[in-house]
Amino acid sequence: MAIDFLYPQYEVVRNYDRCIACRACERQCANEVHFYDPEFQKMMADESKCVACHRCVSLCPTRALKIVKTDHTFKANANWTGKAISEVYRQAGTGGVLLSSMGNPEPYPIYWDKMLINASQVTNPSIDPLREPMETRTFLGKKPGKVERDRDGRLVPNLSPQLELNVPVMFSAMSYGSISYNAHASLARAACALGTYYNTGEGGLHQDFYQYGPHTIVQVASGRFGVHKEYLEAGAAIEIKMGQGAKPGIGGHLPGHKVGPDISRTRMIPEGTDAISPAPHHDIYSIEDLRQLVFSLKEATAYKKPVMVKIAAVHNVAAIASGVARSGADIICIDGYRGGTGAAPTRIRDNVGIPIELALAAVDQRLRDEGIRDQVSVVVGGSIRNSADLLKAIALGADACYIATAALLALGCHLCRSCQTGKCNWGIATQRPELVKRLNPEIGAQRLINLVTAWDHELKEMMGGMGINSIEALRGNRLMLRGIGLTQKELDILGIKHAGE
Amino acid sequence: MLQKEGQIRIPAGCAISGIFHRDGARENGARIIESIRTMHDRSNGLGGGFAGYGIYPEYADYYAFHVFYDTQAAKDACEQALERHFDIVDLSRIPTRRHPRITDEPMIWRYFATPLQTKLASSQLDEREFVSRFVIRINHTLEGAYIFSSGKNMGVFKANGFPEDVGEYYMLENYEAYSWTCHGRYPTNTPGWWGGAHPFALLDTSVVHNGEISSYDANRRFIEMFGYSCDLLTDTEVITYIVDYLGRKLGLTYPEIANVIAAPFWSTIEKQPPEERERLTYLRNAFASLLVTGPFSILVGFTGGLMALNDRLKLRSMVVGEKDDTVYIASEECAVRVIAPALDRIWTPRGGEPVIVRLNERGNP
Amino acid sequence: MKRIYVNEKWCLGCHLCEYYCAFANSGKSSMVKALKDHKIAPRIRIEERDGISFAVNCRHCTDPLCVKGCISGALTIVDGAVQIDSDKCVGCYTCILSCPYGALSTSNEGAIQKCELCMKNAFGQPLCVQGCPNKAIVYEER
Amino acid sequence: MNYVIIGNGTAAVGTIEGIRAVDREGPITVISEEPYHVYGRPLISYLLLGKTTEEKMLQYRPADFYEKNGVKTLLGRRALKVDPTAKAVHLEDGASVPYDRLCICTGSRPFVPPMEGLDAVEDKTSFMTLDDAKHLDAMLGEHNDKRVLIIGAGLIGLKCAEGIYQRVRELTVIDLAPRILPNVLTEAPASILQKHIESKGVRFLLGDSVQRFAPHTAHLQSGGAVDFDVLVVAVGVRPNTELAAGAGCEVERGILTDARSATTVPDIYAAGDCTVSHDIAADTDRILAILPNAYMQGETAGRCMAGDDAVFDKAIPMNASGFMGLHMITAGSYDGETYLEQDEAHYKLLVTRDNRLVGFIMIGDVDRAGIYTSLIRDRVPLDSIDFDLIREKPQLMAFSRAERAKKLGGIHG
Repeated sequence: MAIDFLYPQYEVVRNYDRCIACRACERQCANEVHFYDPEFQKMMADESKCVACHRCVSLCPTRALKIVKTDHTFKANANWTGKAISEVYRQAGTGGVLLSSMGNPEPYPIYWDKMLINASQVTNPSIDPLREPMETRTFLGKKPGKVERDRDGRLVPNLSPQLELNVPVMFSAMSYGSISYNAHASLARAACALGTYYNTGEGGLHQDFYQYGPHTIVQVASGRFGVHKEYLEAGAAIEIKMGQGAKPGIGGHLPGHKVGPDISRTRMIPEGTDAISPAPHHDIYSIEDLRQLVFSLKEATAYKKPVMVKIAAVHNVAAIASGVARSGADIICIDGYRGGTGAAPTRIRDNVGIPIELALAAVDQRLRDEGIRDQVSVVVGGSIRNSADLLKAIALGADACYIATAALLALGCHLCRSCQTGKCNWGIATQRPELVKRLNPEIGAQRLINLVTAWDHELKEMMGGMGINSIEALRGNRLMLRGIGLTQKELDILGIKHAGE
Repeated sequence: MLQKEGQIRIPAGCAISGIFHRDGARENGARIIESIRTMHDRSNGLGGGFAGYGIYPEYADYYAFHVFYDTQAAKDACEQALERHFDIVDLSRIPTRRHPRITDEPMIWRYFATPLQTKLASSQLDEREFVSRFVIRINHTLEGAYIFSSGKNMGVFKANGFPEDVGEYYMLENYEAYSWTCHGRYPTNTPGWWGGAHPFALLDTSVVHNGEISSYDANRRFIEMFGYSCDLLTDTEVITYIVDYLGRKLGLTYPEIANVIAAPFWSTIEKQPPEERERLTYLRNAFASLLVTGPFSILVGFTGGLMALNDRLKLRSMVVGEKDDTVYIASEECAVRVIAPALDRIWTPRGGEPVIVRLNERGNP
Repeated sequence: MKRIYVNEKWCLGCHLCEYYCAFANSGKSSMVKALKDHKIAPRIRIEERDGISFAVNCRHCTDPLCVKGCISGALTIVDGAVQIDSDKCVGCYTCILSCPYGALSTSNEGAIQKCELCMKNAFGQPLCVQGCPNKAIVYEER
Repeated sequence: MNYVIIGNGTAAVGTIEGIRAVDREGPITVISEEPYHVYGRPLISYLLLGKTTEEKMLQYRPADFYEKNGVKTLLGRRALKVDPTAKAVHLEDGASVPYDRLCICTGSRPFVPPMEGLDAVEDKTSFMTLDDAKHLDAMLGEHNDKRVLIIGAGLIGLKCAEGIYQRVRELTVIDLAPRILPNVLTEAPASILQKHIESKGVRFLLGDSVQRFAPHTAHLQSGGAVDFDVLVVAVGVRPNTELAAGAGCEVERGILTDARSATTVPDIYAAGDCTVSHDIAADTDRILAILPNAYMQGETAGRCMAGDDAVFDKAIPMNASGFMGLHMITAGSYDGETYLEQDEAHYKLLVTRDNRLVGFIMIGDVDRAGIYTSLIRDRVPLDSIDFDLIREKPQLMAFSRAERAKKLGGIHG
């Protein structure tokens, strides 16, 4: 065997004073890190296999385990960092594209954390959400911009199809294939209970989940996997995926070993074959083609469902969004560069795209400048980490947010970013039955419900503090935000003042 | 240095009062001044104003522009613009009397005018849209000129000072109106600017407002899509534009406008009979961004009518009194009682529940 | 009555229930003290084979054969739960002979042992249920 | 409804609890010759062994058992006759107890065959009752110096042996049969058990019998002789059927009952060792003098007496016993195809017939034996489970997923 230049990234630290050798760690590690050595009568570990997913740590009944980053180091070099060097070694060893999962982890600015929220004092009362109604119900879809009346002068409900959300949070697209059956079941059940929506992603809709159709957004992406008439009709809305924040400009690839019987059936592809989503839609080479697809889908579903178009936040996102808004889409979804993925080339994930905060601010302002903000709803994702991010997004102009990474975290994901291996110890990003069963949707759904309910509570609390008792009065209300530590250019793009102004 | 209205958004507390004669009977400004004087403590001397409807019967078919000028140059420029677009049938300084507490006055002019037919035709606009665009453009672009009243047979009078002083300053005893509204202002940090005082008006819609709306920027950024420019950054201004947009441009009725800007809570909507539920849901959803939150009590004056409205939580006080055909509305009951001690009825409207009064058959033959 | 139910669909075969059981009934204050360097003799036991696994413990039958057949009166039903008085038990194993679930087992003390829903120990409610990471064991009314 | 029970053993307890499960009110009278609060008969060997005490034994049911169940006891009083026409039980002391429903739980008595010179033996006893145990205890004294001879290597004899083996100088068990536990075990497991018991110092004389007794010596058929200080006669038991027969109940070796524990005489039920049961494993009628059986028959009788519609139709022979640390569990019949696993300490025999498990013997490792018992009792078709797995060890894994969901998941239907 050739020399492996790499030292393991993590160390498994076991407190032998506490270890009772129950072997739960061993049984629960799909990476086969832990094993019992009968000779030493001790648990041992091969840390080179460890991905720091913390399954063992979480299950250890005596807290005997922790995973630490190795302090093994290269000679200090601000330019050739350990990471940079290791990546060269890995590529020199394999000759391959580096693959990663989940969102861009690099230390770029996080604008959410550079915006502060307002509160009422004296001139305007804050509102106590425990005493007064506090409304976060949201409708997504095109607004009519004019009224019509019947002969008796009564208003005619001339709204296009709308999505009604009890909370301004939806679960964004993750395909059955990239995540497990039980992860999908958890999302679907939670969406129903919360009165919001989850998104099939590009993997089609498993037969078992048609029952959740009224809370499902069905996605049509470049691979067109699992798309058929019943599928389109099953959902509450249809989303055309043009791009994804984690990997703008490229397609997707579900390796054949993940395409088991169920996935094969759901995606309508042969078992064991790679499912490759092309980088572009091969019937969309320009905006007028998108318009055709939007209306094709509307035709196919008798204009009963809103059509969403999801794009990645890239440099000229405002102009693209404007084009999308004029293409007949009812809802534009913008995915920031921190958005997650089941697998993406590392270089793309870490270097392509722009922050969602700036993209959102630019898109919202652009649509207003053009007077068409009301013709389309704006949903943003990638990455909304908490209710403050959510509130800031809405104040910047979003109608609602998409969450996916946060949802997976609620399901147990520890962001080890090894989805591409298919050995997710939490039963999320895997198709191996013995791992999939680790995610009991009863628990999963409840945790998602808890998370979103908690965010909704916090959102209401913060809204009440601002004296706002309905979410529509927060939307685009940028006066409620102030920047901190931002340049004038950044403030201008975000359309907010600096703290103290 | 302190920034003035329009450069910065200034929160304010206030007093409002209104008198409306359903039978069209007109009275001069004495009683409305008395009413607002009673609520002296709700103002702090940094703005007061009045709107009177039916005050210019002789020029009823003409737009009455009331304009503040900071400079002669601004006046010249504005008058040039007016002349280019309008046929001016009368122009004059608005009569005022010297008042010890009203100082730093700008030039205050009044023009009765009607759009030039050629200009109007070539603009392909409806007459009122033509006028409103003109007003917005002047206010937005012409430094030192500010058109603060632009309706027909109505006029706004406002200044920096306590409202009762402002009324005396403008000699309102000389004007007779079937509908008066007035406002005393309590801004928190302004040097006081005449244009920032209430009422705020566009065409014949005028708004006086007590409160501070928390939805301001959401409303502003939305309404500005439709040709409005919120130069003053005040709640009153944005509410005026919302009322103008929903009423004049989209054709919603005043009750419907109230259902948009003070939309009932979803929990209330859900309890309605199906048709009403659908109607309210529609209005709330279709015009979601025009929901106004935060405390307010407003009086919206318009030709032939007056609408009083509280925010849906009723975070500001407002009472309505009736005596025969006359309706009184004020922030405090004392401001009604002082001018109409014997009332047929007095009540407190609930949050979000509009009180709309109109001229009856006697007032509107 | 609340009982422990097992859903093998969610059993991961992690065996933690066995360890929590052994700890719960050890009388010790920490799991480490109770179980370090001990071979455990839990009252709930995992059966596993070919990727299938599930926990088995006393079903607390309404019509328990073990209680009926007990020669010493050591097994009784208390508030619906089958309990063992180890002081009375002589270790004849008639209950082992009788139980269709194989849910009673021998203990080091001579008496037999069985799940008593942690009613008699410091926890008061089944620790195996609390320790199950996947709700494969639940304690509920059905 | 007025209930009367004759007898105060496990069957009687079952009857009382059966009645009370249905009828909280009707008076119950228990008539028993033995003067004790109810106790578990099989405990007497454990009493001698020191694993229990008389006090604990008498807590087979709590002290307030009768009171709580509204039972009037006539203890130490003997029933002489049942008059089914007058519906009354006549006692030896002349009293008469009327009944609406009667349950006869008279159990059995030791069978002592006629043996020459037996009367001359002074220190002798049977091994059935608490009094027998106390008597034996008294005879053994406290000096571990007695030589004991037990006649009978059946369950009673061997449990007696276990009870006293640490307290004697010498212990001999003699049986006519060629192996120990002839009614319970086949030859091979009997020999494993025998070796174990012998290793504890017990001497067996099998295939032999006492020809005649001298006061301290048993002269054997084979010609030898055994000297002893104390003699225990544990040859067997005979059901007490006389009362039932006198009442007109049909009686063969024991009282005949149906699956509802009813005798052939209206309103008279019978349960326990005095009855004949239907052994479903061997599909024969026989006396199954075992405690769980007695309880279940009694409970069925009680429920039916109180008007419920209960049936007990799952009787099989079965035994769980330990002998000096070695455990044995057996059930059913040994007639059929056999599967055997055996090593030094363990022995496991499974017997199948017609797609059913009909019997088993486990010695040593008896873990989860009840799963096998349930296969016999429930007559589970073996092709509905994974027999290879169940043969390996008793486990629920052998059942279908759906069956497990019922067993463990509380999912019915």
